[in-house]
Amino acid sequence: MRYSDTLIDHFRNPRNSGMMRAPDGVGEGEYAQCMDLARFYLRVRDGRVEEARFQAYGCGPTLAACSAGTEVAAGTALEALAEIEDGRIEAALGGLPPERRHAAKVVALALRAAARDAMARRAVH
Amino acid sequence: MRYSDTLIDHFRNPRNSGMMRAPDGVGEGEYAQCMDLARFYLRVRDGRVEEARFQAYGCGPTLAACSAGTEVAAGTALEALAEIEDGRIEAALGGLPPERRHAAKVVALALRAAARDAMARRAVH
Amino acid sequence: MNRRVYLDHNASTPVHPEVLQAMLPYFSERFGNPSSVHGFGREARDGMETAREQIADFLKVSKDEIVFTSGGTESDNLGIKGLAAARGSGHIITSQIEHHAVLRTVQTLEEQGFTATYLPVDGDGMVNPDDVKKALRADTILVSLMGANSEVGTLQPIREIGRITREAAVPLHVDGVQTVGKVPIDMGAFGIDLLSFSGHKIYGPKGVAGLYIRKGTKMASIQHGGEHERRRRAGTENVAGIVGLGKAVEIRGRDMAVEGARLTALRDRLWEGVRAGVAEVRLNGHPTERLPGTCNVCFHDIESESIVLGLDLKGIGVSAGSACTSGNVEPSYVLEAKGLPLDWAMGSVRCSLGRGTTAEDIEYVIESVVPLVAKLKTLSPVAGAAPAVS
Amino acid sequence: MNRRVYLDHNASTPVHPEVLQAMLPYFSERFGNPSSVHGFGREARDGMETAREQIADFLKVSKDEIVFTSGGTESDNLGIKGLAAARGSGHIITSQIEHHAVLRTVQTLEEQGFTATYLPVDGDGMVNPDDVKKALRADTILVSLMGANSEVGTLQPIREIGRITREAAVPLHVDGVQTVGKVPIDMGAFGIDLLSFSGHKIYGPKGVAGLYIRKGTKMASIQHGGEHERRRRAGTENVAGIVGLGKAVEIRGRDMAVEGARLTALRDRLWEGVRAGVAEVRLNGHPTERLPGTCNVCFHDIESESIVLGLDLKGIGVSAGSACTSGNVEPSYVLEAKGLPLDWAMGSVRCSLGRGTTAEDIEYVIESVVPLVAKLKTLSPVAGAAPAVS
Ligand SMILES: Cc1ncc(COP(=O)(O)O)c(C=O)c1O
Ligand SMILES: Cc1ncc(COP(=O)(O)O)c(C=O)c1O
Repeated sequence: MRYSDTLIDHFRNPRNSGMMRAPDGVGEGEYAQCMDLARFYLRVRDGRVEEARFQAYGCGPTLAACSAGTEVAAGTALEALAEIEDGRIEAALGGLPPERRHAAKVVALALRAAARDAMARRAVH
Repeated sequence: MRYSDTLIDHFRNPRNSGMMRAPDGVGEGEYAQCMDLARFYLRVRDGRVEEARFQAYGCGPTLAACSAGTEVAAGTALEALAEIEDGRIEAALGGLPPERRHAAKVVALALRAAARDAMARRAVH
Repeated sequence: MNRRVYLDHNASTPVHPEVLQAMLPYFSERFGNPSSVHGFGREARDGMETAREQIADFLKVSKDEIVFTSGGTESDNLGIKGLAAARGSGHIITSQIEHHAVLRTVQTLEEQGFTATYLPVDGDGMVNPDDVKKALRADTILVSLMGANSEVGTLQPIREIGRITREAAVPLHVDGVQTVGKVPIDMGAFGIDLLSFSGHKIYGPKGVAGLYIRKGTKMASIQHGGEHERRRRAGTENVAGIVGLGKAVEIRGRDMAVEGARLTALRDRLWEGVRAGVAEVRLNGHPTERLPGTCNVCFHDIESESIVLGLDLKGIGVSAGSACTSGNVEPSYVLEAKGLPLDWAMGSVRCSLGRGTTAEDIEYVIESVVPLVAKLKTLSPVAGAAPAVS
Repeated sequence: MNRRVYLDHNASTPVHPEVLQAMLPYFSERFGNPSSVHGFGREARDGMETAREQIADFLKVSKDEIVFTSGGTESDNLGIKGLAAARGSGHIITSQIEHHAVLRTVQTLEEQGFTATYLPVDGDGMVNPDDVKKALRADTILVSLMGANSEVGTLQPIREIGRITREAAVPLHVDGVQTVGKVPIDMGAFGIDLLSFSGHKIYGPKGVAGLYIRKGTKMASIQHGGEHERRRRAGTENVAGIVGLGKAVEIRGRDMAVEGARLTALRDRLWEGVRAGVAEVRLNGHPTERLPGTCNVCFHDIESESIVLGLDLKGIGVSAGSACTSGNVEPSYVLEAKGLPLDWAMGSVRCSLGRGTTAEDIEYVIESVVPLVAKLKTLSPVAGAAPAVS
């Protein structure tokens, strides 16, 4: 396994980790084969993500992908985030070795779920 | 394969090699598995071997054993030579590796045959 | 990252300088084929036979009972398949925590019509000799058990098991890849018929190993070709590797006892240090009947691979789960067999110490692992309370 | 005996100094287990993957098609048994002059229910491609033929044979242990699906080799354990050996052509010198389609082992018959297959030259062998006239 410097930096210094009080949206992604779990909390203003935070259980790349995911999410419109693809996360990490692609997958899954959750809550208001 | 200095010396400088004219006894020994063939010629005086010569086809140890065999035979009574055992030849070579014991065997066989031949010819006289 | 600490000696070890020194002439000087009858061949053969003697001396067995192979995996394959092929059919007893080299070999034999029993282990990773006794059948042809587990280090009660197999006249194969050269093995008293051992776990080179085959044990060969190793293993011998293996074993005979005591102390200090600094942590494997250098711990609610990466970034090499197979992150079957819950088993990290490990190394590892675990815990959505997902 | 001349390069070769240099860091510095995820493991894995690339570059194939093994014998066993196991049953075509690693493997498969045809060779030791065509059956699963014969050096017409097997869609295994790195092989044009090659025949270390497996070839593994080599060969890899093999192959790519021409000239001079000095002598193998360094000659009515010993005492290493198996003196099955009468076949001596061989070496060998043969002839009871035994 060889990881990019970007990935390593996210792993060493995770951005926006920890839970968030009274989030506008929460979503999880899971990768059962290795029990990886990513959870994102979103603060939304005017239909865009103002702030994202994460908690995660998993291997190093998954933790790094979560950190990168919060940066990708920030500023993104909910509608766009609800469609975000794995490749976007992988790119934000400076690439992933093939056996660790699930890291991007689980993060994109969780971000999409969080965005949809926020959209659903907004619809209720 | 590790050979004794004695064996190597016999191989390098074979004693009493070549055929003999009008011998008093001739005998052969053969080891079919590797096609070894030893032939001894004996010159006999008063029931004892006065001179032995050999010709041989075979691996190095067999040639060396023939050379040593001529020295063992010289001075030996025909009756004793007709009973000579492999071990005697092996000892005269300073030992043989287990996979090369046939060298002593084929020589002892040939010497016994030669001795018996000489005894038979003597009986005829 | 300047400091580097290698705590993965159960995966592989650096070649001992004396071993490399012994090997060097066999690459470009005494390079003959040991099957050749000329002087170049004799030189190679002599080196190989010296190695065979060094190993026979260490194990207190006869030279003729040692066969050289290409690795622990081949030794296990040869021991088990070679015996099975000589028998043709029958029942094999092994355990759930064997190395894949044994497990997958026995599974392959099952596909070919042999039958097998996989014995369970207790919470310390130990096989119960009574279970061996109960599993024996009239058609049992082999009991194959490891001397020490690579992952948690637990030593199996081979002496007791050997007494049972001997009484039942069933051959006993011991996978000693993690055992030989680390803890004493008394071949006579243990009743071992086949013993696998390997170079690269004991400061010898990779790609060379051996199998002890007790005289009179009927075996078929599994690699076909020339008549090497008394027809028990075809193929030109890895002469330099064999010379290295012999030397490595000889050195273990000299150093094993003193080093074992030193490693046991370091290993225990490591555990104490980690336990003092981390809240939810437990030690895997038997508390005392364990390899001197092996310290396998579980951290709750964090994933071992993230710890391995975090320590890697500090220059520390440890392994997550069973590292010898490949970089995959399945929960360890060894820990599962021990009955460890998944939320613990997923956070297991194996530290395996060796002759180069110092007391400072251990302190550095403790200083590194404690804050790393704390940080990973703060990221974890499963540790502690978290808001329910709507 | 100060002078030493090694003319047994087909049995084994000294490790090239550059190869040893490349290997050295992988014993005690980059010693990690290549399966380990940490830095120590990565360093080892990188070395191994560089080697895989060097070999793939040389053969002009893809990296993924190279599997590392412990020797030519294992490569042959894996190629043949691995393919056979994936098929389950069927017919195998090989030749009478294959190495034992192939012959005994095919024989073992015959015992398991596979069928086999052993093709004859002509007086030069060559298989007739037409014979391959005729031997093909609907259930033929494999054709296994050697690229070059170790004993007499004859090169097989692999290109023509490959055309036939490809047309019939039957996989072709080539035992290239004596071929790869000695003469050019065009993997594409030759239609080879499996290719065995080995380190110690081309100035690499002993105990390491490779098998090329064309993408898409269905293979079972024959050694069971971890998931190394993409599950095709279990067992911790011999990293230093693999690094050496890669370097050795790379060097062959650089040196092969020039050295081949030099060895061909030396080999031909040797034959001329021997022929000029000895009455009853003949050359074995194909006059031109032959390995550059191989010169196998038969002396009439004397036994090859006595020549080997005589030359050994002069510091010269040559081999009698097939030296790779063990120190036995059976008449060579290769020469028998070529149809050579026994009184000639028993006197065969193989000289195999290599990169260290000089023109002076060759003169020394000629000067040594000519009087030795003369002397042995005088001892021989079968040469010339001898009195009948009464
Ligand atoms: C107990 C045990 N058996 C067998 C093996 C296989 O050894 P190798 O990978 O060297 O072939 C290992 C290696 O980790 C092991 O620990
Ligand atoms: C043509 C051929 N195939 C296979 C082998 C077997 O190689 P090894 O003995 O290195 O396993 C040899 C070795 O002499 C050979 O010449």
